[in-house]
Amino acid sequence: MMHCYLYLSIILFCLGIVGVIARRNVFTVFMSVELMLNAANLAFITFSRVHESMDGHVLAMMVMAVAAAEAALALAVVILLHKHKSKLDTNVFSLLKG
Amino acid sequence: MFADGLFIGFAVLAVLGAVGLVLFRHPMNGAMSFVVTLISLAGLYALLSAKLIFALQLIVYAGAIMSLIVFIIMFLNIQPGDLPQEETKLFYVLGGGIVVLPIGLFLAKIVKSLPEHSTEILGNNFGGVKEVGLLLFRDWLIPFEIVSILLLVSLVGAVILAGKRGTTK
Amino acid sequence: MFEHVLSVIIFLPILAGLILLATPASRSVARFTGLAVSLATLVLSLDLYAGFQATGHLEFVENIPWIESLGISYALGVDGISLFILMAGSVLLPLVYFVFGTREKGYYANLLLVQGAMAGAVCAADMILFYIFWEVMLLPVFFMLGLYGGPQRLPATLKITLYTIAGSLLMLAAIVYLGVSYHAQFGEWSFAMDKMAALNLTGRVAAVAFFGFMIAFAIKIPLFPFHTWLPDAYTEAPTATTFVLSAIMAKIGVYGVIRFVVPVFDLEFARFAILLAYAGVIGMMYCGLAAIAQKDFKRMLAFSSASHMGVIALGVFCMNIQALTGSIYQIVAHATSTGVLFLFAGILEERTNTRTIDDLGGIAAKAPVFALYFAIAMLASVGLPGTSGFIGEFMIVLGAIKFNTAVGVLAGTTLIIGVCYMLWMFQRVFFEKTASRSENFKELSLVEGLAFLPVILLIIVMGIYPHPFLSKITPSTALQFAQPASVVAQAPASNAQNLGLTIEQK
Amino acid sequence: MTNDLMLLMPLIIVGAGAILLMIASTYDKFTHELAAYGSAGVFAVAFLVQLSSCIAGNVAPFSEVFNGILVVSNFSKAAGLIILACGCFTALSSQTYFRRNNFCSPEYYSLTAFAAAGMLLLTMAQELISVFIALEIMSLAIYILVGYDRKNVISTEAVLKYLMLGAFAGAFFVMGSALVYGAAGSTKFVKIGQYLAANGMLHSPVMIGGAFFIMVAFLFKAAAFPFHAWVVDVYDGASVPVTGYMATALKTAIFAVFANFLVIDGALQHKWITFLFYISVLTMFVGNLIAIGQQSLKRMLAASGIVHSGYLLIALVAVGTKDFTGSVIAFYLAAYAASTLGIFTALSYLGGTGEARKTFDDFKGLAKARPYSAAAISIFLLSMAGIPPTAGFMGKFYIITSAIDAGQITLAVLGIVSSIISMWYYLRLIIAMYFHEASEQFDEPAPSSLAPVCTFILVLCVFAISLYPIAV
Amino acid sequence: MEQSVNYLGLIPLFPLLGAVLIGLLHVFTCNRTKLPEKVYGILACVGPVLSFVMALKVFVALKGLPPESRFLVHKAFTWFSVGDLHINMGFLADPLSCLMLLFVTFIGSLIHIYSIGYMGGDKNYGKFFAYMNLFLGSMLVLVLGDGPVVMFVGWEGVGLCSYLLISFYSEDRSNVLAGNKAFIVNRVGDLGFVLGMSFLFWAIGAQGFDYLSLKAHVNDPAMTQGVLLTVCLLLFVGATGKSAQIPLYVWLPDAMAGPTPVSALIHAATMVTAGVYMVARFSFLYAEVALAGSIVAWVGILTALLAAIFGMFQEDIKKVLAYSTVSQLGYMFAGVGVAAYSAGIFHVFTHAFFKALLFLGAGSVIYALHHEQNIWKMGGLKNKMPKTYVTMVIGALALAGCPPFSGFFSKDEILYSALATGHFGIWAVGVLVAGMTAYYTFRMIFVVFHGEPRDHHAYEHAQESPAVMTVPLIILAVGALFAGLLNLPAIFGGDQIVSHWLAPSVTEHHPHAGVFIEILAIGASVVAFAIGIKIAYAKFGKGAPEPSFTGFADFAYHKFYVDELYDKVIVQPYKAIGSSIWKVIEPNVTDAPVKGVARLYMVLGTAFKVFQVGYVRVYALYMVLGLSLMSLLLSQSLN
Repeated sequence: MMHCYLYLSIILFCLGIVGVIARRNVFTVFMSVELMLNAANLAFITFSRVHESMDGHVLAMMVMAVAAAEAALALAVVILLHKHKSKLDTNVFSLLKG
Repeated sequence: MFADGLFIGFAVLAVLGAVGLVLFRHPMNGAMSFVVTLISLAGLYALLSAKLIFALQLIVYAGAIMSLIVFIIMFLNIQPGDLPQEETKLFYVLGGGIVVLPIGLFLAKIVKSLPEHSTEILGNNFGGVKEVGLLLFRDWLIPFEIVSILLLVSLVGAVILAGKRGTTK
Repeated sequence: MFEHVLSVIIFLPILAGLILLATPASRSVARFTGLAVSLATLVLSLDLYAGFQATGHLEFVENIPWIESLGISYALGVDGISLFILMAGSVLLPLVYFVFGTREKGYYANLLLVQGAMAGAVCAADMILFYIFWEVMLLPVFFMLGLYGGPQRLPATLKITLYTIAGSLLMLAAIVYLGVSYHAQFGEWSFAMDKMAALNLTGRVAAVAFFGFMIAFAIKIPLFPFHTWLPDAYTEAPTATTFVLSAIMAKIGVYGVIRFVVPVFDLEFARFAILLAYAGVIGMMYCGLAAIAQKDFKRMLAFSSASHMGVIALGVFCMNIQALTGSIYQIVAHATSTGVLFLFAGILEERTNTRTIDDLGGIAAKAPVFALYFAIAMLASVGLPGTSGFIGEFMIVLGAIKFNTAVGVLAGTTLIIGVCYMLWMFQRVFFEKTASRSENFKELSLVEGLAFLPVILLIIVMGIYPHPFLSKITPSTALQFAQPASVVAQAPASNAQNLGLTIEQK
Repeated sequence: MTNDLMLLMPLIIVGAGAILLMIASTYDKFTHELAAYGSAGVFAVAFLVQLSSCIAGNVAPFSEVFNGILVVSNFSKAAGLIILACGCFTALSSQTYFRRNNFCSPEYYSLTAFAAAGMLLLTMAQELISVFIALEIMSLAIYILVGYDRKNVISTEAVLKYLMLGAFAGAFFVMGSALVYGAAGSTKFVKIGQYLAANGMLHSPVMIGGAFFIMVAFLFKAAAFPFHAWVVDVYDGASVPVTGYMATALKTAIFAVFANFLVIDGALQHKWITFLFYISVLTMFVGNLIAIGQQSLKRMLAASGIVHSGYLLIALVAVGTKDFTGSVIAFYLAAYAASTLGIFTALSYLGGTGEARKTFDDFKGLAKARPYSAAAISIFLLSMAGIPPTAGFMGKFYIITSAIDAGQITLAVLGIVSSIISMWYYLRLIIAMYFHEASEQFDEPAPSSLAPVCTFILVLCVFAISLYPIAV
Repeated sequence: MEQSVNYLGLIPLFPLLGAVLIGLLHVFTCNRTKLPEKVYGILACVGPVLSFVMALKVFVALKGLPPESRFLVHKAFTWFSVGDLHINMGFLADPLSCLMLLFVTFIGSLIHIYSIGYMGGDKNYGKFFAYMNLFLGSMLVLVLGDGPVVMFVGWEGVGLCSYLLISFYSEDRSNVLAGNKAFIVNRVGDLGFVLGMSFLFWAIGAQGFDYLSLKAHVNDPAMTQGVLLTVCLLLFVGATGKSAQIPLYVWLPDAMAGPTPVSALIHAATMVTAGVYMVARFSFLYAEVALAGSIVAWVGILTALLAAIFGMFQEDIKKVLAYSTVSQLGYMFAGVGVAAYSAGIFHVFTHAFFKALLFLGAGSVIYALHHEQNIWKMGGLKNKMPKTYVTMVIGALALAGCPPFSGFFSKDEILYSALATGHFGIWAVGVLVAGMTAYYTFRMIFVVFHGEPRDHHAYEHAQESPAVMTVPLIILAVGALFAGLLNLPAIFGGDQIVSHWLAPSVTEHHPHAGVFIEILAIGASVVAFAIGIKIAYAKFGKGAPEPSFTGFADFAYHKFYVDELYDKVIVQPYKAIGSSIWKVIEPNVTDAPVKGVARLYMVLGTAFKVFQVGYVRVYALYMVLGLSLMSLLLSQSLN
């Protein structure tokens, strides 16, 4: 059964990666990253159950906290982006290149 | 068996939600779809005897973080024109899937190498608030403390980046 | 004679140069400082020379541990080989301050820096220290060339700098390889040059390290076909830089070969010596032939210098004492003759505002002393007996014949090739009818004439009575050929071989 | 416990300083100039405390603090010293920079201190989630600093790129931690080491995968190929002092933790040698190739930062897991930090309003107008290029020595080749400064004397560090 | 065996010091107030005269020794000493060098005195005497050197002086070019000398690299026939350069074209004989390998022939003499080549007198005609310049080999030796050349002095030269008349003083071929002389117009186009190679890799900017691609 949980985690993780590289919408990209973190959390909890140690739970909590902090910052950046260009397209922001 | 059934249900929902997140054009739809995933994950946590995390996932993630995201989406009052024109989205998603495939297979391979282990729900206080709390404040004090700094930083950051204050004094 | 005389010789100019750079000194102050410091260095060097015992080993040794964990130390010393290169620098460099009186502060400061660095490279007895000075001496050249060079200076600057640095970085890898091999074979870290001869190096990596050294030195010398930076750099550089490059810095390349390659890589060296000798000979002929096609006298002298460096390098590759001693003697002879020639070229350029041979003519009639000096330096450069150029060239050809008849015969053609372009140039610049450009050519001033006189005399004295000089060189060169044999006797072959292999397999 | 706290004193000072600054900045009278002095003071005090503990308190090399989550070693102390010095210099040069660029507020300095706290934690952390949190503290603070100029779309773009890719890489880190946790049952380095010693690396694919994903995050932050692409844009978009801070302190922290992670077990390191070999080679060469084509100074320096990461990766490949001292890495980081920070400090007062001087051409003829600044920049560039007698040379020398000593001769030679390639773009600036005629006068005075003084001190550091002997 | 004396070194030192002194005086005064010419003149003559006095002392000292041990040595100092190579700055006086010494210093002194008058009024008066003194000093080093290396010093020294003297009037490009040519061609020979020395050293030089040691070790096993032949031929290459033999003779006629008859004389009478001296010096080597000697002899006699052919068609009076010099040098080599070293040296000796006489006479003529050198512009001068005419006829007779003039004896000795040693071909050619010599010599005499004046304007102004110039002519004429008597062969009742004197120095075996052969040789020479002079008289005796050359004559007039050939085959290709190296090879081959790397570098640098597209998504894609690749590799390694 543990395998199934982990496979699910992997699938979600990979979907998150696909979201990051395939989409241009800033929100979607950030949420995809969150998805990846959640996938990792699922792995944490699964392993925690396997090892029957609650360290994994603590770790997952920490990850959630980091995710929250990151989300807060990410949203601030999104607002900033929107202020500049009123666009949510990552490709619009390509002044720095070459 | 019941647990297996629940697992299948949650798993399917989680994957569908994630697929929705990746595919929906409008972020609001994506966010809603993502909430489904998060809630399903919460269910899975419960199945894995992580009671506290189950609760936190619902409250913090599905509740707080997602409502923040949704709030911002609403706040920005996104018009369809603001969204990127992603006509070739599906192509990119498929391409992305192909690119990611080796990573997924690699992960699957290493997971397969692990011995199978049952995930019966543990009856004792595993994953309960008290047990986790004790662990958190005894063994994991330092990370817990430094997370507070992290949150402080993000607070400051959000204020500075999104705030309306004048640039200098 | 005091204890740290070498350190003083090295750091006095460097400090003076840095102080000049860091302070808003005027030109004349800078010139005076440069002159004073270089004369002081000259006095110290003469003192050093007088006190030199010619034991063949390093003398005036200083050794202060620096990075003890790696056996790196601030170690200095001179033997008969390095002494003469050091002396060449000390004797020749004061001339520049006499000749060029109106340059900018940075010109003199950089000159001082390069003088110190070159002395350091020659005196260093530790490979890392050597490398540091070796690299440092390039920097002033870079700045002088870039700041005060001719109109096409930028490409020339880049070319010489990148080319030389490329070579020296490869050498750094080789140096480190030697140090690590020493650690592997003898269980202790050391980068001391004299200990490296004990190394037993075999295998592919050793060959690569050998070429690491060789390429670095070949670029500096410059040995065919690594000479392509030379014409541009020598031509575009301000005279003092060309002078420094040709008279001393190129010699440090040869010195490096003698110091590192010959004793340490004796096997590899013996294996590739014929190849290198051909490189030297071909370079001599190639550059000598190219010289005849030059319209610019400075570039012609540049090719001439490269041509002679080919012969000097050849002397090192011939692996016998006559050729090696000849090389070292020729190093000094060539330093004096070519150095003076380049300085004269600078004077010509400065006073006629042209570098084109065809624009000039009849200078001998206008400035007989200048012409006389030039002629003496030129004759030394073509190796006329009675001048310093002959002794070294003769011994090199002699040794080359012993080493390989074909190489020797080809090396002998330097007698002809050298004289062709030199006479051709001399004819056009100094003889014939006075050209308009040289109509008002000013004779050397009294101060200049007196400043050059010692060097001109040295050229002749070194040709007529070389014995005192040679007697200081030969013990060291003899030791070069004695060393490999004694090492073979000392190191248990099998043991060393095993250790040598381990480092390769790692 | 007191001993533990003593060892953590610099961290505590910096953290507390950051919070105090943050609070103080709510007062209107607390100008950002004051904040600059304050934060510089905080860094200086922390630096001195760290220095005194380095000199005096030669504690056992692996003295554990807080349940094995934090460990103070000589290596972490050295890295901490570098970070604190970088922080101090950044604060001082920022003061000068913001005299001319008008978008500062006191929180800026608070955030540099927060970032430094995160970095210090990173050097000491010996537990994966703590590493992650420290990483995020550092990163979040830096994200904010990068995007500090909110009015500037470039700056916002930089923060978008950095944040997005940083979070992406962070996700990999978390996944990797989860896998390691799954294999070893713990995220503490000690436990992981014990697990590896007992089971061996090869028998635990999960461990391999976990370590792999963790390293991805490190390589990302260190800007190694193929995770390097962000670095040029982000450095370009950030303001000069922030770029300097990122290029030095952040890199120091990352390599400290990277080294700490790699030396958990010999087998762990050994497993990755081949990978790191190729990554470091590609990093060096790709970095060089990017740097060659750049016209903008900051972008060139960013690309050269990639190259230097490559050199540091060589050191990681060559590092010995037994009796790990990290001296080579620390030395190289110090040398690199001194020279890079030096350039950015100089740029902070030479760049002009709104960083008007960006490209190589903008600095033409600087040597005539500002001889000392030009000389300082040249020295820094030569140090970065690895020309003796600068610290950069000694750093490179130690790295090559350790690589050859470890039998990585090919890697050493490739490193050398790379530094040959890199010579051109360093010399290019020197050539522009010295050998070209000035197109402008550079006559505006330095806004304050702090940055010039820092530059001067850093020049001294460049030479002083080179003389400091270490053991390979 | 040998006796050490400490004054040998002084002999070359006097003129050398004189050269330095005069040179410095000249250099420091030439552009300011000039010193009076007398100062230079006196200073210049002191050195040669002192040397001559010392030479006499040497001669006396040698004379006082028993013939087998007539060696005086003087080791001044260790010159250089590395490994086995020990070279002393040492001097050796033996009968051979003593003979050379005497005539070099004697003629040298005479020339110096003559020059005081001849060079009067020249603005570079001091410079000239500095060169002359330097030349004499170098020549003396060459003669006195105790080993090949010291000889080489003088060898190159005279080469340098010849360069300086030829290009003395350096404002005229052709003079400088002639100087360059002389130096460079000599250098080609010197290469042979150096290589020869090197081979010699590695064979037997380790025990001492001076003549006496070398002679003692000439039979060492290391000295195989091959080495001997190599060494001899290489040294002979050196000799061909210095002594203007085929193929390196081309410089000498050009050198004569130079402006100073005095310097021309130096070349003709003294310097060019150095090659002969050198071969004689190394007679102990040539004696060991017959083939080398034959080659030397053949090269010599062919040169004699070639030069004689050229000489028959020249119109420049000095060129005629120049080719006659080359031709006579050919005789000398033929002599030393057939191992008749004393005969060769004796010819050197006599040749010095009559050639000096002819040159000075020609100089006198040229001087009188205001630097007209073309014989077809002269004519009928015998009435105007009787002293010059008489002395020149004496010289011409000596040159042509008319008995009993000096040239007859020495030349006959050579031809006789050739015949006696069985070199019939050489003898035959030699006789032919003797006839040709008579022809061209008297062609010159007749055209210049007989017949009607061709250029009346010049003729009107011509007058006999002053006494400072005619007196040396007379002295030399006496020498040309009687010098031959010094080595009068037995058949004429003499006892070959010179040959006996030289015997200890040279390794030769006197052939005794019998009286018949001797008479045959003498007879043939005389007949050849008679025929030659007869034809000359027939053609030019009563005046003749300037001929126009056709066919072979034209070919010979243009010296077989050898100069042009050399120019096409050697000089132009050399320059072409030089400029193609500089213009083609250097940029496109040698420097191409460097440029290529630089270009590749810049191209790559620009190309890599493309990857920095600026889209954050693409950067993420790079990461994922890298990760995928690594994942694939890791998956592989897991199995």
